[in-house]
Amino acid sequence: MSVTVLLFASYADALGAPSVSVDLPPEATVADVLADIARRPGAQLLPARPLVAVNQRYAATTTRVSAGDEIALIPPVAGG
Amino acid sequence: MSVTVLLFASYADALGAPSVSVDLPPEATVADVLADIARRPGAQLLPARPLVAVNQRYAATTTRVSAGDEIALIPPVAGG
Amino acid sequence: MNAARLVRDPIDAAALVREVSAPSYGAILLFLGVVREVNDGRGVTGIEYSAYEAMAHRELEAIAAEATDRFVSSGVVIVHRLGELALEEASVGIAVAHGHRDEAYALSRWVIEELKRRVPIWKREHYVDGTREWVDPANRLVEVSP
Amino acid sequence: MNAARLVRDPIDAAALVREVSAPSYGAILLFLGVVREVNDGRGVTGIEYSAYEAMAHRELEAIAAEATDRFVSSGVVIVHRLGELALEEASVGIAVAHGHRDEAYALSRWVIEELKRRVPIWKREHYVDGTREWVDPANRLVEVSP
Repeated sequence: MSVTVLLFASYADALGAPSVSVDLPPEATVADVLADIARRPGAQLLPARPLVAVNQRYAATTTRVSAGDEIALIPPVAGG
Repeated sequence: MSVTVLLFASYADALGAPSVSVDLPPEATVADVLADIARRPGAQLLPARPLVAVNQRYAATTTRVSAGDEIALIPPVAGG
Repeated sequence: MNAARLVRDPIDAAALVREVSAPSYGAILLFLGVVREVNDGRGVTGIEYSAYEAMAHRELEAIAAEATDRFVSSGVVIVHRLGELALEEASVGIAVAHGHRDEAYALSRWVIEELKRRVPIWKREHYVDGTREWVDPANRLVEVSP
Repeated sequence: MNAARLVRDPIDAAALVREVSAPSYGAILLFLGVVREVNDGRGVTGIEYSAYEAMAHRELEAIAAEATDRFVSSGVVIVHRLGELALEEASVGIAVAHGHRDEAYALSRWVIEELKRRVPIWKREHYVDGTREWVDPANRLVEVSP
Protein backbone atom coordinates (compact mmCIF):
# COMPACT_ATOMS: atom_id res chain seq x y z
CA MET A 1 0.00 0.00 0.00
CA SER A 2 0.98 3.62 -0.45
CA VAL A 3 0.53 6.45 2.04
CA THR A 4 1.18 10.16 1.82
CA VAL A 5 3.42 11.64 4.50
CA LEU A 6 3.02 15.36 5.21
CA LEU A 7 6.14 17.43 5.84
CA PHE A 8 6.34 20.85 7.45
CA ALA A 9 8.73 23.70 8.12
CA SER A 10 12.39 22.59 8.30
CA TYR A 11 11.49 19.00 7.37
CA ALA A 12 9.76 20.12 4.18
CA ASP A 13 12.83 22.22 3.36
CA ALA A 14 15.15 19.27 4.07
CA LEU A 15 13.30 16.84 1.81
CA GLY A 16 12.40 19.53 -0.71
CA ALA A 17 8.66 18.85 -0.71
CA PRO A 18 5.55 19.42 1.44
CA SER A 19 4.70 15.71 1.25
CA VAL A 20 6.10 12.43 -0.01
CA SER A 21 4.46 9.17 -1.05
CA VAL A 22 5.73 6.08 0.77
CA ASP A 23 5.20 2.44 -0.26
CA LEU A 24 4.61 0.19 2.70
CA PRO A 25 4.12 -3.55 3.27
CA PRO A 26 0.81 -4.71 4.75
CA GLU A 27 0.69 -4.45 8.57
CA ALA A 28 3.19 -1.59 8.47
CA THR A 29 3.94 0.65 11.46
CA VAL A 30 5.23 4.17 11.97
CA ALA A 31 8.73 2.66 12.19
CA ASP A 32 8.42 1.47 8.57
CA VAL A 33 7.44 4.97 7.48
CA LEU A 34 10.47 6.44 9.27
CA ALA A 35 12.80 3.84 7.75
CA ASP A 36 11.64 4.80 4.27
CA ILE A 37 11.98 8.50 4.95
CA ALA A 38 15.50 8.01 6.36
CA ARG A 39 16.72 6.67 3.00
CA ARG A 40 15.67 9.75 1.07
CA PRO A 41 17.96 12.60 -0.03
CA GLY A 42 17.92 15.35 2.62
CA ALA A 43 16.85 13.01 5.43
CA GLN A 44 20.26 13.40 7.06
CA LEU A 45 19.02 16.84 8.18
CA LEU A 46 16.24 15.23 10.24
CA PRO A 47 16.70 13.81 13.74
CA ALA A 48 17.00 10.02 14.06
CA ARG A 49 13.47 9.74 15.44
CA PRO A 50 11.27 12.60 14.36
CA LEU A 51 7.85 12.88 15.96
CA VAL A 52 5.05 11.42 13.89
CA ALA A 53 1.33 12.07 13.89
CA VAL A 54 -1.20 9.58 12.54
CA ASN A 55 -4.61 11.03 11.82
CA GLN A 56 -3.65 14.25 13.61
CA ARG A 57 -2.57 12.58 16.86
CA TYR A 58 0.95 11.97 18.09
CA ALA A 59 1.86 8.32 17.46
CA ALA A 60 4.44 5.83 18.71
CA THR A 61 6.84 4.06 16.35
CA THR A 62 4.82 0.91 16.95
CA THR A 63 1.54 2.50 15.85
CA ARG A 64 -0.03 0.61 12.92
CA VAL A 65 -0.46 2.48 9.66
CA SER A 66 -3.32 1.75 7.27
CA ALA A 67 -4.11 2.89 3.76
CA GLY A 68 -5.90 6.23 3.92
CA ASP A 69 -4.30 7.30 7.21
CA GLU A 70 -3.13 10.91 7.40
CA ILE A 71 0.53 10.70 8.40
CA ALA A 72 2.77 13.65 9.22
CA LEU A 73 6.29 14.24 10.48
CA ILE A 74 6.29 16.90 13.18
CA PRO A 75 9.38 19.12 13.53
CA PRO A 76 10.15 20.58 16.98
CA VAL A 77 7.13 22.79 17.67
CA ALA A 78 7.64 26.52 18.20
CA GLY A 79 4.18 28.01 18.71
CA GLY A 80 3.37 30.77 21.13
CA MET B 1 -2.52 73.56 67.19
CA SER B 2 -5.39 72.21 65.14
CA VAL B 3 -5.16 69.62 62.36
CA THR B 4 -7.75 68.25 59.96
CA VAL B 5 -8.12 64.46 59.88
CA LEU B 6 -9.54 62.95 56.70
CA LEU B 7 -12.01 60.07 57.00
CA PHE B 8 -13.03 57.63 54.28
CA ALA B 9 -15.49 54.86 53.52
CA SER B 10 -16.74 53.04 56.65
CA TYR B 11 -14.82 55.41 58.95
CA ALA B 12 -16.52 58.46 57.44
CA ASP B 13 -19.86 56.70 57.88
CA ALA B 14 -19.02 55.81 61.50
CA LEU B 15 -18.08 59.35 62.52
CA GLY B 16 -20.67 60.94 60.24
CA ALA B 17 -18.26 63.24 58.39
CA PRO B 18 -15.56 63.14 55.70
CA SER B 19 -13.14 64.95 58.02
CA VAL B 20 -12.83 66.19 61.60
CA SER B 21 -10.77 68.92 63.18
CA VAL B 22 -8.57 67.83 66.09
CA ASP B 23 -6.88 70.07 68.67
CA LEU B 24 -3.43 68.85 69.61
CA PRO B 25 -0.72 69.90 72.07
CA PRO B 26 2.65 70.96 70.62
CA GLU B 27 4.98 68.00 69.85
CA ALA B 28 1.95 65.78 69.28
CA THR B 29 2.15 62.36 67.63
CA VAL B 30 -0.23 60.13 65.69
CA ALA B 31 -1.14 58.49 69.02
CA ASP B 32 -2.56 61.82 70.23
CA VAL B 33 -4.68 62.07 67.10
CA LEU B 34 -6.01 58.55 67.63
CA ALA B 35 -6.77 59.25 71.30
CA ASP B 36 -8.87 62.26 70.31
CA ILE B 37 -10.71 60.35 67.60
CA ALA B 38 -11.45 57.48 69.99
CA ARG B 39 -13.46 59.80 72.26
CA ARG B 40 -15.84 60.89 69.51
CA PRO B 41 -19.36 59.53 68.92
CA GLY B 42 -19.23 56.64 66.44
CA ALA B 43 -15.59 55.83 67.16
CA GLN B 44 -16.62 52.57 68.79
CA LEU B 45 -17.16 51.29 65.22
CA LEU B 46 -13.47 51.77 64.44
CA PRO B 47 -10.72 49.29 65.31
CA ALA B 48 -8.55 50.09 68.33
CA ARG B 49 -5.62 51.08 66.14
CA PRO B 50 -6.74 52.23 62.73
CA LEU B 51 -4.04 52.80 60.14
CA VAL B 52 -3.00 56.42 59.78
CA ALA B 53 -1.35 58.28 56.93
CA VAL B 54 0.56 61.52 57.43
CA ASN B 55 1.16 63.52 54.28
CA GLN B 56 -0.06 60.58 52.17
CA ARG B 57 2.32 58.03 53.69
CA TYR B 58 1.53 55.29 56.20
CA ALA B 59 2.70 56.44 59.62
CA ALA B 60 3.50 54.86 62.99
CA THR B 61 1.72 55.91 66.18
CA THR B 62 4.98 57.58 67.22
CA THR B 63 5.16 59.74 64.10
CA ARG B 64 5.23 63.45 64.95
CA VAL B 65 2.37 65.59 63.72
CA SER B 66 2.84 69.25 62.79
CA ALA B 67 0.43 72.03 61.90
CA GLY B 68 -0.37 71.82 58.20
CA ASP B 69 0.20 68.05 57.95
CA GLU B 70 -2.34 66.12 55.92
CA ILE B 71 -3.59 63.38 58.27
CA ALA B 72 -5.95 60.55 57.29
CA LEU B 73 -7.40 57.45 58.89
CA ILE B 74 -7.19 54.52 56.46
CA PRO B 75 -9.90 51.81 56.69
CA PRO B 76 -8.96 48.28 55.57
CA VAL B 77 -8.15 48.74 51.89
CA ALA B 78 -10.17 46.85 49.28
CA GLY B 79 -8.81 47.90 45.90
CA GLY B 80 -8.42 45.61 42.92
CA MET C 1 8.31 52.50 31.28
CA ASN C 2 5.72 52.68 34.01
CA ALA C 3 2.51 54.62 34.59
CA ALA C 4 -0.41 54.60 37.02
CA ARG C 5 -3.78 56.32 36.91
CA LEU C 6 -7.11 56.60 38.68
CA VAL C 7 -9.97 56.88 36.20
CA ARG C 8 -13.75 57.23 36.22
CA ASP C 9 -14.45 55.97 32.71
CA PRO C 10 -14.44 52.30 31.64
CA ILE C 11 -10.99 50.70 31.35
CA ASP C 12 -9.95 50.14 27.72
CA ALA C 13 -8.13 46.79 27.56
CA ALA C 14 -6.72 47.31 24.07
CA ALA C 15 -5.40 50.77 24.95
CA LEU C 16 -3.55 49.38 27.99
CA VAL C 17 -1.93 46.71 25.84
CA ARG C 18 -0.88 49.29 23.27
CA GLU C 19 0.48 51.59 25.95
CA VAL C 20 2.74 48.93 27.49
CA SER C 21 3.96 47.55 24.13
CA ALA C 22 7.49 48.03 22.85
CA PRO C 23 9.71 46.08 20.41
CA SER C 24 11.87 44.72 23.24
CA TYR C 25 9.01 42.76 24.86
CA GLY C 26 8.09 39.19 23.99
CA ALA C 27 5.28 38.73 26.52
CA ILE C 28 2.44 41.02 27.55
CA LEU C 29 0.04 40.16 30.34
CA LEU C 30 -3.14 42.07 31.10
CA PHE C 31 -4.90 41.44 34.40
CA LEU C 32 -8.44 42.71 34.84
CA GLY C 33 -10.30 42.59 38.12
CA VAL C 34 -14.01 42.59 37.31
CA VAL C 35 -17.26 42.93 39.23
CA ARG C 36 -18.82 39.52 39.71
CA GLU C 37 -22.40 38.67 40.47
CA VAL C 38 -21.67 36.80 43.69
CA ASN C 39 -19.32 37.52 46.60
CA ASP C 40 -19.23 35.35 49.72
CA GLY C 41 -22.51 33.82 48.65
CA ARG C 42 -24.39 37.11 48.35
CA GLY C 43 -25.87 38.33 45.07
CA VAL C 44 -24.14 41.51 43.94
CA THR C 45 -25.66 44.06 41.56
CA GLY C 46 -22.77 46.53 41.44
CA ILE C 47 -19.82 47.99 43.32
CA GLU C 48 -18.96 51.55 44.23
CA TYR C 49 -15.23 52.29 44.47
CA SER C 50 -13.85 55.28 46.33
CA ALA C 51 -10.33 56.30 47.29
CA TYR C 52 -8.13 58.67 49.20
CA GLU C 53 -7.29 59.85 45.72
CA ALA C 54 -4.05 61.76 46.22
CA MET C 55 -2.50 58.98 48.29
CA ALA C 56 -3.92 56.17 46.13
CA HIS C 57 -2.41 57.75 43.04
CA ARG C 58 0.91 58.15 44.81
CA GLU C 59 0.88 54.50 45.97
CA LEU C 60 -0.06 53.24 42.50
CA GLU C 61 2.81 55.20 40.99
CA ALA C 62 5.17 53.87 43.66
CA ILE C 63 4.10 50.28 42.94
CA ALA C 64 4.58 50.76 39.18
CA ALA C 65 8.04 52.24 39.76
CA GLU C 66 9.06 49.53 42.24
CA ALA C 67 7.84 46.87 39.80
CA THR C 68 10.01 48.13 36.94
CA ASP C 69 12.96 48.36 39.37
CA ARG C 70 12.48 44.76 40.52
CA PHE C 71 12.05 43.40 37.01
CA VAL C 72 14.68 45.01 34.82
CA SER C 73 13.61 46.02 31.28
CA SER C 74 9.91 45.73 31.95
CA GLY C 75 6.86 47.87 31.33
CA VAL C 76 3.99 48.40 33.76
CA VAL C 77 0.74 50.35 33.43
CA ILE C 78 -1.77 50.30 36.29
CA VAL C 79 -5.26 51.79 36.01
CA HIS C 80 -7.83 51.70 38.80
CA ARG C 81 -11.37 52.83 38.25
CA LEU C 82 -13.47 54.76 40.79
CA GLY C 83 -17.20 55.36 40.98
CA GLU C 84 -20.17 53.08 40.33
CA LEU C 85 -19.38 49.87 38.42
CA ALA C 86 -21.86 47.40 36.95
CA LEU C 87 -21.40 43.62 36.70
CA GLU C 88 -18.61 42.53 34.34
CA GLU C 89 -16.98 45.97 34.40
CA ALA C 90 -13.28 46.11 35.23
CA SER C 91 -12.25 47.87 38.43
CA VAL C 92 -8.54 47.45 37.84
CA GLY C 93 -6.38 46.87 34.77
CA ILE C 94 -2.70 45.96 35.05
CA ALA C 95 -0.72 45.63 31.83
CA VAL C 96 2.84 44.36 32.13
CA ALA C 97 5.43 43.52 29.50
CA HIS C 98 8.79 41.78 29.58
CA GLY C 99 11.16 40.02 27.23
CA HIS C 100 10.05 36.67 28.62
CA ARG C 101 6.85 35.23 30.02
CA ASP C 102 8.22 33.93 33.34
CA GLU C 103 8.99 37.46 34.40
CA ALA C 104 5.74 38.84 32.96
CA TYR C 105 3.65 36.48 35.11
CA ALA C 106 5.71 37.18 38.26
CA LEU C 107 5.53 40.91 37.63
CA SER C 108 1.77 40.94 37.06
CA ARG C 109 1.18 38.95 40.22
CA TRP C 110 3.47 41.15 42.28
CA VAL C 111 1.66 44.31 41.18
CA ILE C 112 -1.87 43.09 41.96
CA GLU C 113 -0.83 41.76 45.40
CA GLU C 114 0.88 45.05 46.30
CA LEU C 115 -2.10 47.02 45.06
CA LYS C 116 -4.48 45.00 47.23
CA ARG C 117 -2.17 45.31 50.23
CA ARG C 118 -1.51 49.02 50.35
CA VAL C 119 -3.46 51.29 48.00
CA PRO C 120 -6.15 53.27 49.89
CA ILE C 121 -9.15 52.32 47.79
CA TRP C 122 -12.43 51.02 49.21
CA LYS C 123 -15.44 49.33 47.77
CA ARG C 124 -19.07 49.20 48.80
CA GLU C 125 -21.01 46.30 47.34
CA HIS C 126 -24.63 46.69 46.37
CA TYR C 127 -26.66 43.53 46.95
CA VAL C 128 -29.75 42.13 45.27
CA ASP C 129 -31.74 42.76 48.48
CA GLY C 130 -31.06 46.51 48.14
CA THR C 131 -28.51 46.72 50.97
CA ARG C 132 -24.98 48.11 50.65
CA GLU C 133 -21.87 47.22 52.60
CA TRP C 134 -18.26 48.29 52.76
CA VAL C 135 -16.03 45.31 52.02
CA ASP C 136 -13.20 44.35 54.33
CA PRO C 137 -11.24 41.73 52.32
CA ALA C 138 -9.44 40.49 55.44
CA ASN C 139 -12.79 40.03 57.21
CA ARG C 140 -11.25 41.66 60.23
CA LEU C 141 -13.68 41.96 63.06
CA VAL C 142 -14.39 45.56 63.83
CA GLU C 143 -12.85 45.99 67.26
CA VAL C 144 -14.25 48.36 69.85
CA SER C 145 -11.78 51.09 70.71
CA PRO C 146 -10.76 51.18 74.39
CA MET D 1 -16.84 28.12 27.95
CA ASN D 2 -13.82 27.45 25.83
CA ALA D 3 -12.80 28.17 22.25
CA ALA D 4 -9.68 27.96 20.08
CA ARG D 5 -8.89 29.37 16.66
CA LEU D 6 -6.10 29.80 14.12
CA VAL D 7 -6.28 33.21 12.46
CA ARG D 8 -4.41 35.19 9.82
CA ASP D 9 -5.53 38.66 10.84
CA PRO D 10 -4.17 40.64 13.80
CA ILE D 11 -5.32 39.47 17.22
CA ASP D 12 -7.86 41.82 18.82
CA ALA D 13 -7.07 42.01 22.55
CA ALA D 14 -10.33 43.72 23.51
CA ALA D 15 -12.42 41.21 21.57
CA LEU D 16 -10.75 38.29 23.38
CA VAL D 17 -11.48 39.89 26.74
CA ARG D 18 -15.12 40.45 25.77
CA GLU D 19 -15.44 36.90 24.50
CA VAL D 20 -14.23 35.31 27.74
CA SER D 21 -16.22 37.64 30.04
CA ALA D 22 -19.22 36.50 32.06
CA PRO D 23 -20.87 37.74 35.29
CA SER D 24 -19.49 34.81 37.30
CA TYR D 25 -15.85 35.79 36.78
CA GLY D 26 -13.88 38.11 39.05
CA ALA D 27 -10.51 37.88 37.28
CA ILE D 28 -9.61 37.96 33.60
CA LEU D 29 -6.08 37.43 32.37
CA LEU D 30 -4.95 38.02 28.81
CA PHE D 31 -1.57 36.67 27.73
CA LEU D 32 -0.08 37.92 24.47
CA GLY D 33 3.07 36.48 22.94
CA VAL D 34 4.56 39.18 20.73
CA VAL D 35 7.35 39.42 18.16
CA ARG D 36 10.40 41.01 19.72
CA GLU D 37 13.30 42.70 18.01
CA VAL D 38 15.98 40.43 19.46
CA ASN D 39 16.12 36.66 19.98
CA ASP D 40 19.22 34.90 21.30
CA GLY D 41 21.20 38.04 20.56
CA ARG D 42 20.19 38.27 16.89
CA GLY D 43 18.27 41.22 15.46
CA VAL D 44 14.83 40.10 14.28
CA THR D 45 12.74 41.97 11.68
CA GLY D 46 9.72 39.66 11.63
CA ILE D 47 8.49 36.09 12.09
CA GLU D 48 6.61 33.79 9.77
CA TYR D 49 4.33 31.28 11.51
CA SER D 50 3.08 28.13 9.84
CA ALA D 51 1.21 25.10 11.13
CA TYR D 52 -0.10 21.66 10.43
CA GLU D 53 -3.40 23.47 10.52
CA ALA D 54 -5.91 20.66 11.04
CA MET D 55 -3.89 19.11 13.86
CA ALA D 56 -2.92 22.45 15.41
CA HIS D 57 -6.56 23.45 15.59
CA ARG D 58 -7.48 20.11 17.11
CA GLU D 59 -4.70 20.41 19.72
CA LEU D 60 -5.65 24.00 20.59
CA GLU D 61 -9.27 22.91 21.09
CA ALA D 62 -8.12 19.99 23.23
CA ILE D 63 -6.00 22.29 25.41
CA ALA D 64 -8.88 24.73 25.86
CA ALA D 65 -11.23 21.89 26.83
CA GLU D 66 -8.70 20.29 29.20
CA ALA D 67 -8.10 23.69 30.80
CA THR D 68 -11.78 24.26 31.60
CA ASP D 69 -11.96 20.68 32.94
CA ARG D 70 -8.98 21.21 35.23
CA PHE D 71 -10.21 24.58 36.49
CA VAL D 72 -13.90 24.26 37.22
CA SER D 73 -16.09 27.25 36.28
CA SER D 74 -13.52 28.90 34.09
CA GLY D 75 -13.45 30.40 30.60
CA VAL D 76 -10.65 29.97 28.06
CA VAL D 77 -10.18 31.42 24.58
CA ILE D 78 -7.01 30.64 22.63
CA VAL D 79 -6.12 32.33 19.34
CA HIS D 80 -2.92 31.67 17.41
CA ARG D 81 -1.98 33.71 14.40
CA LEU D 82 -0.32 32.32 11.25
CA GLY D 83 1.50 34.08 8.41
CA GLU D 84 3.96 36.96 8.40
CA LEU D 85 4.13 39.01 11.61
CA ALA D 86 5.91 42.30 12.17
CA LEU D 87 7.62 43.43 15.36
CA GLU D 88 5.22 44.03 18.29
CA GLU D 89 2.46 41.99 16.66
CA ALA D 90 0.90 39.22 18.77
CA SER D 91 1.38 35.63 17.62
CA VAL D 92 -0.78 34.16 20.36
CA GLY D 93 -3.54 35.47 22.59
CA ILE D 94 -4.86 33.50 25.56
CA ALA D 95 -7.78 34.97 27.50
CA VAL D 96 -8.81 33.15 30.67
CA ALA D 97 -11.40 33.97 33.30
CA HIS D 98 -12.21 32.60 36.73
CA GLY D 99 -13.99 33.64 39.89
CA HIS D 100 -10.63 34.26 41.57
CA ARG D 101 -7.21 35.44 40.47
CA ASP D 102 -5.13 32.55 41.87
CA GLU D 103 -6.85 30.18 39.50
CA ALA D 104 -6.79 32.65 36.60
CA TYR D 105 -2.99 32.93 36.80
CA ALA D 106 -2.51 29.16 37.11
CA LEU D 107 -4.89 28.54 34.23
CA SER D 108 -3.23 31.05 31.92
CA ARG D 109 0.19 29.62 32.63
CA TRP D 110 -0.97 26.04 32.10
CA VAL D 111 -2.45 26.89 28.70
CA ILE D 112 0.63 28.66 27.31
CA GLU D 113 2.97 25.88 28.50
CA GLU D 114 0.79 23.18 26.93
CA LEU D 115 0.51 25.17 23.73
CA LYS D 116 4.29 25.49 23.47
CA ARG D 117 4.76 21.80 24.27
CA ARG D 118 2.40 20.16 21.82
CA VAL D 119 0.71 22.32 19.18
CA PRO D 120 2.26 21.75 15.72
CA ILE D 121 3.11 25.34 14.85
CA TRP D 122 6.49 26.50 13.58
CA LYS D 123 8.16 29.83 13.20
CA ARG D 124 10.85 31.10 10.88
CA GLU D 125 12.60 34.22 12.09
CA HIS D 126 13.76 36.87 9.63
CA TYR D 127 16.98 38.57 10.71
CA VAL D 128 18.38 42.02 10.09
CA ASP D 129 21.12 40.49 7.91
CA GLY D 130 18.46 39.17 5.51
CA THR D 131 18.72 35.50 6.55
CA ARG D 132 15.84 33.33 7.76
CA GLU D 133 15.86 30.39 10.12
CA TRP D 134 13.41 27.90 11.56
CA VAL D 135 13.39 28.18 15.33
CA ASP D 136 13.85 25.13 17.53
CA PRO D 137 12.96 26.40 21.03
CA ALA D 138 14.65 23.42 22.69
CA ASN D 139 17.82 24.13 20.71
CA ARG D 140 18.01 20.45 20.00
CA LEU D 141 20.96 19.57 17.82
CA VAL D 142 19.81 18.20 14.52
CA GLU D 143 20.91 14.58 14.67
CA VAL D 144 21.98 12.64 11.60
CA SER D 145 19.69 9.72 10.95
CA PRO D 146 21.44 6.31 10.99
